[in-house]
Amino acid sequence: MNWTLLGIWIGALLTLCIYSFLYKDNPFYKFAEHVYVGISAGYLLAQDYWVQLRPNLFLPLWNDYAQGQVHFGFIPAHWYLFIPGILGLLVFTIFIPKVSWMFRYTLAFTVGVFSGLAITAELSARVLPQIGGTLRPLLELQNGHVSPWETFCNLFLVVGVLATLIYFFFSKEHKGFIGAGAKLGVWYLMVAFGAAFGYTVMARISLLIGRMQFLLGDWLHLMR
Amino acid sequence: MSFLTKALTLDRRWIFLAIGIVVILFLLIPITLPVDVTPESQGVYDTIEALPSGSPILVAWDFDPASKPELEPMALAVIKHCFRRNLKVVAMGLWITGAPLIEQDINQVKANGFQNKKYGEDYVNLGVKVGGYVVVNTMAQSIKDAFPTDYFQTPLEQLPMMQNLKTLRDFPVVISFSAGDPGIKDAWVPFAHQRYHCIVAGGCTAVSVSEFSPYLQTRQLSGLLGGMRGAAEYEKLVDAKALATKGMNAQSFAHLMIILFIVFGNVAFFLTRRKRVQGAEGPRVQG
Amino acid sequence: MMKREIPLLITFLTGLLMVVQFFVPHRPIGQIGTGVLSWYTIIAGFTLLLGIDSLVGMHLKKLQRKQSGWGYSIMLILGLLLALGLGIFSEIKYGSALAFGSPFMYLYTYMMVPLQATMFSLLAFFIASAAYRAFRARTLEASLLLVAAMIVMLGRVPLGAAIWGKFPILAEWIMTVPNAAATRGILIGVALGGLAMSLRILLGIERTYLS
Amino acid sequence: MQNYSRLRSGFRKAQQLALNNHHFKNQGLRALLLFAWLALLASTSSAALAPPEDIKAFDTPNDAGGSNTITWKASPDDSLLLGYSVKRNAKPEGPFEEAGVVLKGQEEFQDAGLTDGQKYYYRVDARVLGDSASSAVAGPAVPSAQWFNLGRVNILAFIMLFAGVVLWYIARAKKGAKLFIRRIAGLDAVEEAVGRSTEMGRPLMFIPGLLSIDDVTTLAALTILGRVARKAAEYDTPVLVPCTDPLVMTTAQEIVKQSYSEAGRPDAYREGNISYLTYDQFGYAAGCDGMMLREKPGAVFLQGYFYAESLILAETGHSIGAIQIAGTTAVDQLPFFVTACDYTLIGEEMYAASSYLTREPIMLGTLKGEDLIKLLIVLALTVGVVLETFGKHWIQALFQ
Repeated sequence: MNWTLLGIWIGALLTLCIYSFLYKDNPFYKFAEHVYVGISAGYLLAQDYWVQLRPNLFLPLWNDYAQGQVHFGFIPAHWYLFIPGILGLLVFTIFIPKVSWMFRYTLAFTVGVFSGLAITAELSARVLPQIGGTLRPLLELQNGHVSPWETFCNLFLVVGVLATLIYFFFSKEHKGFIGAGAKLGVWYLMVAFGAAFGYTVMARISLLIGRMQFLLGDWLHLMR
Repeated sequence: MSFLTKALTLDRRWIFLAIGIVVILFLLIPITLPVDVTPESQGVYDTIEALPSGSPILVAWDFDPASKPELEPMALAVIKHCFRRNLKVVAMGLWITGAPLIEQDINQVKANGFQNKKYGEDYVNLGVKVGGYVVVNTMAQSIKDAFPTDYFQTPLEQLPMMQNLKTLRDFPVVISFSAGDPGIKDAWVPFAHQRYHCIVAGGCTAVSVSEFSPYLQTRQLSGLLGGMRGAAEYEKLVDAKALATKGMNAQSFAHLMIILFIVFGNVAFFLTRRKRVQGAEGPRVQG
Repeated sequence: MMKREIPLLITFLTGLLMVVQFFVPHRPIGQIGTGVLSWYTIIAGFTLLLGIDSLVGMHLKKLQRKQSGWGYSIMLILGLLLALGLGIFSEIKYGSALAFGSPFMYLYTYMMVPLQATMFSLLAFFIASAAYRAFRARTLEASLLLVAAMIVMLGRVPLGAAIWGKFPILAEWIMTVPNAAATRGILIGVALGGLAMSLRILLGIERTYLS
Repeated sequence: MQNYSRLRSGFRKAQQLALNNHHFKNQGLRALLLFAWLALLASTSSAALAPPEDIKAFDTPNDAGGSNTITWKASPDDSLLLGYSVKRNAKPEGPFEEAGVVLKGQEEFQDAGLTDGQKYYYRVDARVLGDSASSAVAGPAVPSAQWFNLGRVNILAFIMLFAGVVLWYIARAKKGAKLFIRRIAGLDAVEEAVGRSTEMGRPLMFIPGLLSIDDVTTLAALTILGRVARKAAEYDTPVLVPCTDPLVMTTAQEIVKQSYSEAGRPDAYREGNISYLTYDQFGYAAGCDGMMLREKPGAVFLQGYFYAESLILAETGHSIGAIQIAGTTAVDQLPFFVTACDYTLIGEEMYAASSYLTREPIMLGTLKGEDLIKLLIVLALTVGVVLETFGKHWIQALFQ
């Protein structure tokens, strides 16, 4: 049996089922959608074991016991892995109404860790570099002369950052000076969104071309 | 309702249909639009051209199916060029999800006029090894340490071609088709080129051209194919118009189609404006 | 107390520790951050089972009640079992589910990849329909959106350069000046908002997640 | 040395010609130029090469130990080099072994994996093909670990300032000071959206994004979900919440359950409406799309952190005629929400929305604090840019 050929046929039929959705909802799409959700959930669960749980939790602990790396005869060298292990198991308390609140300990731990990390990360990776990058001399010198164009661009950039920031003021009504700044900010936002949209179009079309090359080439052999 | 009023609320499925037809049509119909070869693409060609016949060349497939439309045509055209110049191709990859692509691509080139190329004598497929630059470093000590066997589990000693190819330093040129990291930026340029002095060239997706082009200026890359367009240029250089040339057509015309739709929508909008009650719908940013 | 105050205390203490470790490079404090991140992958690994329980439970209920579309629920559960089964089979036969040539990788190559790529490629159609609908010069704001998008689109293809040689340059300028300016403004705002949100959470002011 | 600088200009030209040889269709000429370049390369390697100067070796500041930093001034022949090789030994007289290699043009190297408290000496070699020039020996440098990262003092100061301002406003709010917050239009639409769905007899759909509870955006989204669910409970309209993350799902279940009891209708809560689909990005999009087409929600809330699937969801939502209220901090996806949805909460607005909806004075106080910091940033930017123009870098230094 030619497994590759079978695979290409499966892939092609699933591709067509998904595309049928563009016309309207139909049994083919429903079929592909449910198969996709099911397979991906199962696939990721199996992968989860191989990529996360096994190498990060089970394998280190197993090796500790297998190689006798234990303190006091039973505490493994990687004893601290029991903490996330127990926190992980606590999530299953939601199935037992009486102790379901224990689930919150896992939640609180996770939320605490990542909120704490976010505080320093937002500052060091976003606020400071973005401000530092905007602080540039307005006058751009080229061969000892002021370049009017470069200077204009710098000014245009700085004004844009300020106007966008003013748009995000919440404690003042958008009237008067703040209103004008916010309005300018909206214009900058619109240009930015339009540009980013236009920039992405080509990359999205090449995705479709890729699928069509699969259907017309690998499957139907119409392209050569 | 007039035609124009209808056009304003056009069923979006007509747009879907138009885009689909344009893409399929230009993938199937071979038409040739003029393609100008940029110096960056020419650089890749010249690098390969400069190698004497019979030299070894390392080609890395550093991408997965998501970037296939842009990077696979490059790989096909470059392999064709290598085969034509009788270079000894050693194929490999750093992305596990791209592993099956290597074999597929080489076989496809072989089937189109290079049936005489023998596995183990003219080319070898080492398969994929995960680990990024560490793999490149290991290969510099010994290829066998990084790849004890080839893709088909054959030990390297049993492949005649690999007898003289023991380390990365035995390859004057490395070509990488790189969708991101690991790839040209973090593995091949800093290690294969900087440390072990191989000449490095390759290709990347259109979105990341600006990220890679500084390496061209510093000559750490001797050439770069950018996206489907770069691949189309290479197909022109090796005079084998294929996937990328067609893909490039499809891409340009689909792009044009979208622009025309937008223009059409606006024309219809302005021509019917007087008839409609002014209402503000569409994008809104409140403030 | 056990249900509310202790979780809030855990959040506060772990959060504070994360902030402190950012400033203290010395062992062992400086290494806590990376260690805890790998702990999270372990916790997340367990929670995936909760998800599977919810998914399977919902579709089994549909089957029991013979709700409309129960046939598709069978497909979903079969798909899930197939993927899991092949994962276990590949593990026994090949030593790892992710080994080359294993049935699990076959499932990945010929089912997951085409499904993912096809869903992703729907964007080619949707980006066209969204552009057609939204890019109309209705208001000044909408016109700015339209003009910027058109210029950048024309600047990206050879066709645009053929119409007017300056399109690529203009597109590049829009990307590097106004686009960069607005993006910076948004990013600073997002960061400040995230900062305040994190602070509210650590201080226990924002506690919706513990309801 | 003189020999060298004279060669340099000629070398560059030849290199340019030889490598950009696409200008020459003539193969013979190309070969000739390539040969000339190689000949030059060979001749340059035999001439005296200038080594890097001013070598300094010291303990890497603000680290966990085990590392030294070596800096130097680039060799005058930098443009001709392949790079620099940094060599290390425990004694100044050698023998030196290679600690690492860096590209030309660089003037710093961090040598990691050392033993704290031990002395190390360093030398930097400029390298060309087949030749190298060694610098003087620098050192000793003794690696050690630090208890406080001095390079991050400004971040600590910023956190203190931010926390101080926010706490001050919270205190004011607690005392009952009136705090004004402007309208956020996307939020006013929440009520409208819930109302319209109810009239049409259709459910609501809330998509909480692709990230887990580890992202604050998701937490903001869940807070918004709490308010939406509260409204929905009052109107007796079901809320469907498909999730891609199990932890988000469980948390969302608790939040919605709580909202229903607050509205006095705990009996109307259906746990099955808040379900897990799959962790796979596009599998999730496929499932959400299917759910939209079959359940036909009257309003769709896309709140959270999104990736490429944003437009797949928003366009499908639009096609079923739902009112769509989006909100995300993902800058890349904002253009798609703005074009395809009725209302979009842009970046910070989404965080603001989560506190605005509660209407609690303390929450509004934190918003005020944020605004004051923003005002300070606007001032710093304005003054800073002017100072930079006049060559003063005081403010720039604060943000390094």
